[in-house]
Amino acid sequence: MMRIGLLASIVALLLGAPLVLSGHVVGVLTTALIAVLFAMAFNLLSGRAGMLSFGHAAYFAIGGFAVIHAMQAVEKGLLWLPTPLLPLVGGVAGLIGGLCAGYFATLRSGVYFSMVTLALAELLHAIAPNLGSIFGGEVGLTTMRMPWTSFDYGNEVHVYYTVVAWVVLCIGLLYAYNQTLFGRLTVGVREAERRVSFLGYNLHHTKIIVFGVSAMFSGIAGGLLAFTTESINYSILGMGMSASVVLHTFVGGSGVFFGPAVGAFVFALFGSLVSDMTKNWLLYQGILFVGIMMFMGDGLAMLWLRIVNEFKERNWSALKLRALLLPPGLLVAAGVVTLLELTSRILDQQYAAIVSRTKAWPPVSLYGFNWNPTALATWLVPILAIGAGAGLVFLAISRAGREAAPRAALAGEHAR
Amino acid sequence: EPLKIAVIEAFSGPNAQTAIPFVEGVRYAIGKLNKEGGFNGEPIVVTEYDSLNQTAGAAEKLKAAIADGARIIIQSTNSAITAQISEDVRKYNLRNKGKEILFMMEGSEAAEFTAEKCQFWAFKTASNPFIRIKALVSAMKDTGKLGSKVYSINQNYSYGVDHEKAQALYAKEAGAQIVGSTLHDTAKIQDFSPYVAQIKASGADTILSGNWGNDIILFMRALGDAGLKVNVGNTSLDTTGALSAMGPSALGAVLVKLYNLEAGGKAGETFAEDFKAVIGHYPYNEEPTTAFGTLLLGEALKKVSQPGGKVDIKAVALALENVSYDSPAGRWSFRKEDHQLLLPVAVSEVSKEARYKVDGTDMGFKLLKIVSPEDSAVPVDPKCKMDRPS
Amino acid sequence: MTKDIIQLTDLRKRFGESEIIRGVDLGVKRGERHALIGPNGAGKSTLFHLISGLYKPSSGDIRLNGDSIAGLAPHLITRRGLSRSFQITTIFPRLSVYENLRIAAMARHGRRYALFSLASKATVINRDTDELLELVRLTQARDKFAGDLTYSEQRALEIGMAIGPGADVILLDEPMAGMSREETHYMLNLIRDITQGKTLLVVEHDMEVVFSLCDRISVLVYGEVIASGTPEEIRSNGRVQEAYLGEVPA
Amino acid sequence: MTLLSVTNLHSHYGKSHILHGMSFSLAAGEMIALLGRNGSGRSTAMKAIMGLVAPTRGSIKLDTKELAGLPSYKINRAGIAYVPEERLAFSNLTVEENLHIGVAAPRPNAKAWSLEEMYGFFPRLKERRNVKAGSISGGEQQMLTLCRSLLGQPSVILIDEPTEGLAPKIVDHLADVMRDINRQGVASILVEQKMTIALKLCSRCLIMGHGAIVFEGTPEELIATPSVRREWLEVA
Amino acid sequence: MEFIVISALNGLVYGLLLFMVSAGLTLIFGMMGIVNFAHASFYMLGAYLSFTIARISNFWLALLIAPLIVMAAGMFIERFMLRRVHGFGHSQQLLLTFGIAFVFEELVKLFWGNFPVAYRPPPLLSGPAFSLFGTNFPSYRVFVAAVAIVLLGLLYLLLQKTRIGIIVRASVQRPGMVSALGHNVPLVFLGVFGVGAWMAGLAGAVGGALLTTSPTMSGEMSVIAFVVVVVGGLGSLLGAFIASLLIGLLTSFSVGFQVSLADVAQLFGYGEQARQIGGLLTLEISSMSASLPALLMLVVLLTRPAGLMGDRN
Ligand SMILES: Nc1ncnc2c1ncn2[C@@H]1O[C@H](COP(=O)(O)OP(=O)(O)OP(=O)(O)O)[C@@H](O)[C@H]1O
Ligand SMILES: Nc1ncnc2c1ncn2[C@@H]1O[C@H](COP(=O)(O)OP(=O)(O)OP(=O)(O)O)[C@@H](O)[C@H]1O
Ligand SMILES: [Mg+2]
Ligand SMILES: [Mg+2]
Repeated sequence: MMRIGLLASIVALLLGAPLVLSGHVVGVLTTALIAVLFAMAFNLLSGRAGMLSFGHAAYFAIGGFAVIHAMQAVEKGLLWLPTPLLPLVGGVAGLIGGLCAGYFATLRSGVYFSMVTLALAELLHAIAPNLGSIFGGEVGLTTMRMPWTSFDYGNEVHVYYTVVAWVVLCIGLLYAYNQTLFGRLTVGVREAERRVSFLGYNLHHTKIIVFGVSAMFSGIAGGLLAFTTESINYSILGMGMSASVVLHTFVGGSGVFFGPAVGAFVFALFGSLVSDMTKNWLLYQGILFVGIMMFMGDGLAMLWLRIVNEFKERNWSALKLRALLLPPGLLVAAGVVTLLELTSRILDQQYAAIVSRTKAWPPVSLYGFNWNPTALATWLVPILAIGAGAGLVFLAISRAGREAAPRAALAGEHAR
Repeated sequence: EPLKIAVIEAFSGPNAQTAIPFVEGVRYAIGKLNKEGGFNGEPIVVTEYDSLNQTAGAAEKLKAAIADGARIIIQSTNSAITAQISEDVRKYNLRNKGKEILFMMEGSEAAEFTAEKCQFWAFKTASNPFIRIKALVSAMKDTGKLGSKVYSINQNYSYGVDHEKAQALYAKEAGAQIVGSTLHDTAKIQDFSPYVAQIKASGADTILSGNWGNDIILFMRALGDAGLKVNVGNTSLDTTGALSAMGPSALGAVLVKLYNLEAGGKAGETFAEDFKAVIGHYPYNEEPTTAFGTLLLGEALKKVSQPGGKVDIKAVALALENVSYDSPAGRWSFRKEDHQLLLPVAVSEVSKEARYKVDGTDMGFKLLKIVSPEDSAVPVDPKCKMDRPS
Repeated sequence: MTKDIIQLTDLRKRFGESEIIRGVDLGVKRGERHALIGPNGAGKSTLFHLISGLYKPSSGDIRLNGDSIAGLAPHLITRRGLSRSFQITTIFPRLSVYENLRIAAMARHGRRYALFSLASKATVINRDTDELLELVRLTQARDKFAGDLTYSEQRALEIGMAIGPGADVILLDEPMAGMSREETHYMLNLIRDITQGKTLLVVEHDMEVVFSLCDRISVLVYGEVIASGTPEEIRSNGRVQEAYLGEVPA
Repeated sequence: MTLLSVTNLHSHYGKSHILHGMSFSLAAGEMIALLGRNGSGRSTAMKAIMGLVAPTRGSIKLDTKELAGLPSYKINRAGIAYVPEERLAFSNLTVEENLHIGVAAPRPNAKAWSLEEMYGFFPRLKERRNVKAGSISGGEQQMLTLCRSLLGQPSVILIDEPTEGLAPKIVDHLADVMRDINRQGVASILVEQKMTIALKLCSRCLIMGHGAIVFEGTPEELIATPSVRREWLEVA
Repeated sequence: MEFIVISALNGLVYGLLLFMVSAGLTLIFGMMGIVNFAHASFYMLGAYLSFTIARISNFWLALLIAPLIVMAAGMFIERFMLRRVHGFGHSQQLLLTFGIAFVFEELVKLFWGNFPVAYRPPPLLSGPAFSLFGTNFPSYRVFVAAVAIVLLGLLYLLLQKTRIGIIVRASVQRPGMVSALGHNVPLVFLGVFGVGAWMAGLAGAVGGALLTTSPTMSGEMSVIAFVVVVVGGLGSLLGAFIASLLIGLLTSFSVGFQVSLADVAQLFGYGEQARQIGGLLTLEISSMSASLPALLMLVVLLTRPAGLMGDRN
């Protein structure tokens, strides 16, 4: 019940957002929502079916290109399709692409599967520039959204609502998928492939279908992106896109239905906001990812569920520990950021130029303070902050650790 | 109403280093324009946005910029992003008549922008493969650096393909013969020695290449390692770090560029020193491209500026078609038909005798020749069909 | 017609150099409970793998209901009415016991690509699943993760998964391994119940179980069937005693 | 002379408390049986001794050396070997490689076991020695893991359900091998379902119930007390 | 002839360098089961560190020290990062290394700048070793080949003459059991990971001067090293060796094949039509040479999934 309330309020927030937010923020939200859908589609394959794809950008891109071509056709009057339905074309293309690629990729499992997906995506990426008529070459393909009824689609907000509708619909469908019999079987594929085929299921066909469905929703996501930006370029096929969906999914947590959505949303916002603050944002994004993988390996959503659970169970000691860990954790983070920012300013070419010209190390400004790079305190303060924070974290954990029950060393090591 | 200009550039990601010199050129130029009185009596406001080196990111930042009130967009690196912004600007202007924005493409070399993608609201202050190779080949011929057997090696995408076409065209015009040509994957080749072996086997005495980034560095090194003595003509030998990474194997190679610091005698020196005083280093990379490009924009702004007036972008654009800026090396101006920049092109040679040494090496770019705007210009592409506002 | 439901003829399997199954001829009659016994490494599990499609035979034929199934993919064999359990438990550890069995029950109804039917609405399947749960006595553990069950519970689940698809012929590989006496007892009754009216082929080392459960026994030694017969015949067979049973337990 | 003594051992799996203060001792060269129902915690006791499940409380002493809390490899090096009920053969290694992993330097004044002796116990292993352990039969794996542990030259060996899945004839043979090993001076703790074997081999029987020792005595005493058997070993 | 000999030599040297990078990867991959996405980052780190050390002292010292620092970094990562997530399984480790690779790249950009640095062979090795058909063959290339071969020998000894190999492989599957057999599993893991990182560091120290030292070098090397490992067969050093040479030669020779599908069609008399269709049909093999490894990997995965020398399937 609480969950439904939460979902309803999220949807309400999404619907209400354009009323209060500026056009630009609405644009950011739009891209974040697309990332959300892509991550959710990806997680159907990687989280539910246990098949980690390293080339999912391919299906995202296929969807995008298909939609652009469809839009061009609509623009030229070769095709009749109401504008808001255009992303559907991406879904169809993604499905077809996914079924074809899936046929080969799912012949293998585990790391081998990942490598096949990687190789397929790399090849497509390498070939794309040579197929100018399909992929548009370096400058890509562009088109324009046509008006539809009272929506002229020149307005950010119209696009936004279309995207919200699609994303909500697709997530609903993904949720429904998990509730179907086939959805249950999908998880079985992850857990014990061999058993699945000995129960009488055609494992290969089953996997192809899962792959296809995942690619279909990825294609819709790609289509939505093309729909929003009205253009597409083959660089979208690169490793970067495939990598980012992996990051999003696992930051959020692949074990929880909404996990990937959380991850994608958080990282998309992080990218938009932090990139305006520091050019080192990619570094922070990487560190954040590593930190999450290390300290909350099953993702942000799982952490959230755990906290909620602790509240329900009135497990105050666990909550206290979390609360105790927060300030020193922030201290460490602040120290690290300060250190990296200072270093990056000093290693900057412009700064180096000033140094070589004036033969002096001028102070650098950070958080509105001037930090003198030759002063010991400048470096000592962040280092002390990191040290103190880490010490406190360690103290809190070892305190708590003594009370907690130990883990079984042989757990999960049963004969395979 | 102050004029707001947005610089959308890849401040992070793999292209960041390429982007910085462009941005510095803009900063320098705007600083200069503001010192000369700004626009409409107010200083021009410049905001920088990180495109995240993605087309989608750039599109988003463009929206942010427009929301923040920017009326002129400047962008340089990554043709894919240029294409994205150009198209977005076109559509925005279609949908928002009277609130138009102007797009300055101050670095993208791809020829499409003045061909099938040309539009009234975008101006390109960059050359293209045809302009560059035309100038390069003519200068190499004049200085005796063009042999009779040319090998052309380029990256396998539209830009590289254009280069290959241009090389074939102008080498033939100059009476040389193309003895071989290769297109290879972009930024993926680790070891170029097989290509060098291939070139050696072809018997070429001159190599023309539009490669940039690691592809030219690795290529030059493989060439040096093999001890192959041939003439080399290229467009990107001056990327930050390239000369030092290539080392002595770069000596003698010919670079074609929009500007060279040794050009223009006194005026050139003044510009170099002035730039250094403001930004901190000499503009030996792409800084002049955006500096002059933006100053050319400044000429148009001066034309329409009137204290207290409104920002009228259409007027600015129309003015831009008719103004010119005199750089130390010669006159910069736009061609009305396709908004392609007409400019003098500088051809130089990697040499230890260069006045300005680069990358902490003892090498630099010694000016060989300035090819005049008239001689470097190539015809308007028939694919350019520009919709002009009535 | 009392023709054999499983019929192996001159079945052979080699791994590289060594031939593990060396010309097995074996018939299992419809409706009987048939045990396969033999020393460790004799090839019993290998024979199961061959019949169930995990391995392809090197030569020879396997017939199920008269049709050759040699070399067919496992899922096709299951669909023809033969399913099996594994010596090493193969369940879905991070799914609940109920979900485990439901996947098995889905197979019985041929709902293999049921992309459009909600699991909660599949009443027939859910009823069958509940029946299965009861049958293997895991109703208590319905919502536990299968991986969290005790070993014997996991074995029971394993058997549940084997009977789930509703096949007529059931192959069980050492169902009693690791069970205490009373669990063995329980399991024995369980197996008896679930194979009522079906055909059972079982590998088991617990002779008490074998003798009390089975109608017929075949003895496999180093890839060859050395004897086949009723429990009494086997018990008193000198070659079997020498090769497998050792001195007859008192 | 007591070789191994376990006092008041407690252990948990996560939140569930499995061992509730178990105490017993093992004399040098002795062979004892640890009996009990399924789930009574016998395997857990073995793992706790071996350091594979952390003992939450209590002490485990080998001679005078305290083992509780040490990592397993130190416990093994102190002289305790473990043959798990799950067998845990290294399936991607060959049989011989599996055995090699177990090999340790001989202990002073103790019998040194060699690879050849192992092959002597189980000729079948020798035949299969270049085959991946993952593809050998279940029974063969059982032989393999026993030999693998023995090659570590232990003074105490913990064997968990060794006869599970073995052919009757091999069971007899295995019993002989275990007796042989014991005679050579290796003290053993045997967890076994097959009462006949346990009673035949061991000089003392311990029965576990609710995570503690509930009965201790010779096989004869156990046979003589049906009430204990009924309460702790069989369903009434 | 000339082209063949020179290309073969170049291909071999490049292949040997690939082997140095992928040996560590296959070692960690095959033995510890960790798909180490950060491996190429170790390679990059080795190059940058030795560049810096060579600048303040000399090349030879750099060659010695830089790989050791990388090894220390690798051990730190294993001990304090990978081990933490060990319990969550291999995919967690994979993801973690994925993130670490990301961070490494950004850190390198932060400290050394986002452009190639001037890391070049020392003067002693700058000249040509010999000259063939008028083309110089640089002595540095000979040196790279020699280092790779010595490394191969060392590795062979380590794995054949010690139990390390089997202990690690067993530990991956059942660390608890291996520990119960008296082996200090964490220490062994630490050591193996350290050695793997050291090899990548060495490859970087050597290869950085042969190719370029730039922030993109890890990304470029990463994919190709995975190709080597997969084509060779997971965990098989011999396989990695063969695959490296194969890929080295393949990329080297493919440059000479300016053949496209249209040319093939020509043989059947359909050349013109094919050229008219264009697209893929006119794509020359030589212009795809960098993508051939990915294609090779795909073919191997689909036809011989265990790779050339792998022992599964
Ligand atoms: N894939 C394989 N490769 C090589 N040898 C194999 C393979 N599979 C099985 N074997 C060998 O075949 C023989 C028979 O094995 P199988 O598992 O069938 O025995 P089993 O009769 O089931 O024995 P147990 O009763 O001990 O389980 C064994 O010696 C085993 O080593
Ligand atoms: N990894 C585990 N996690 C949680 N509980 C466990 C785990 N392993 C065993 N248990 C529980 O601990 C209790 C004792 O198990 P243990 O394996 O020690 O019993 P056992 O006497 O050896 O029985 P068996 O005859 O099944 O081997 C059982 O109730 C079991 O459910
Ligand atoms: Mg068996
Ligand atoms: Mg047990």
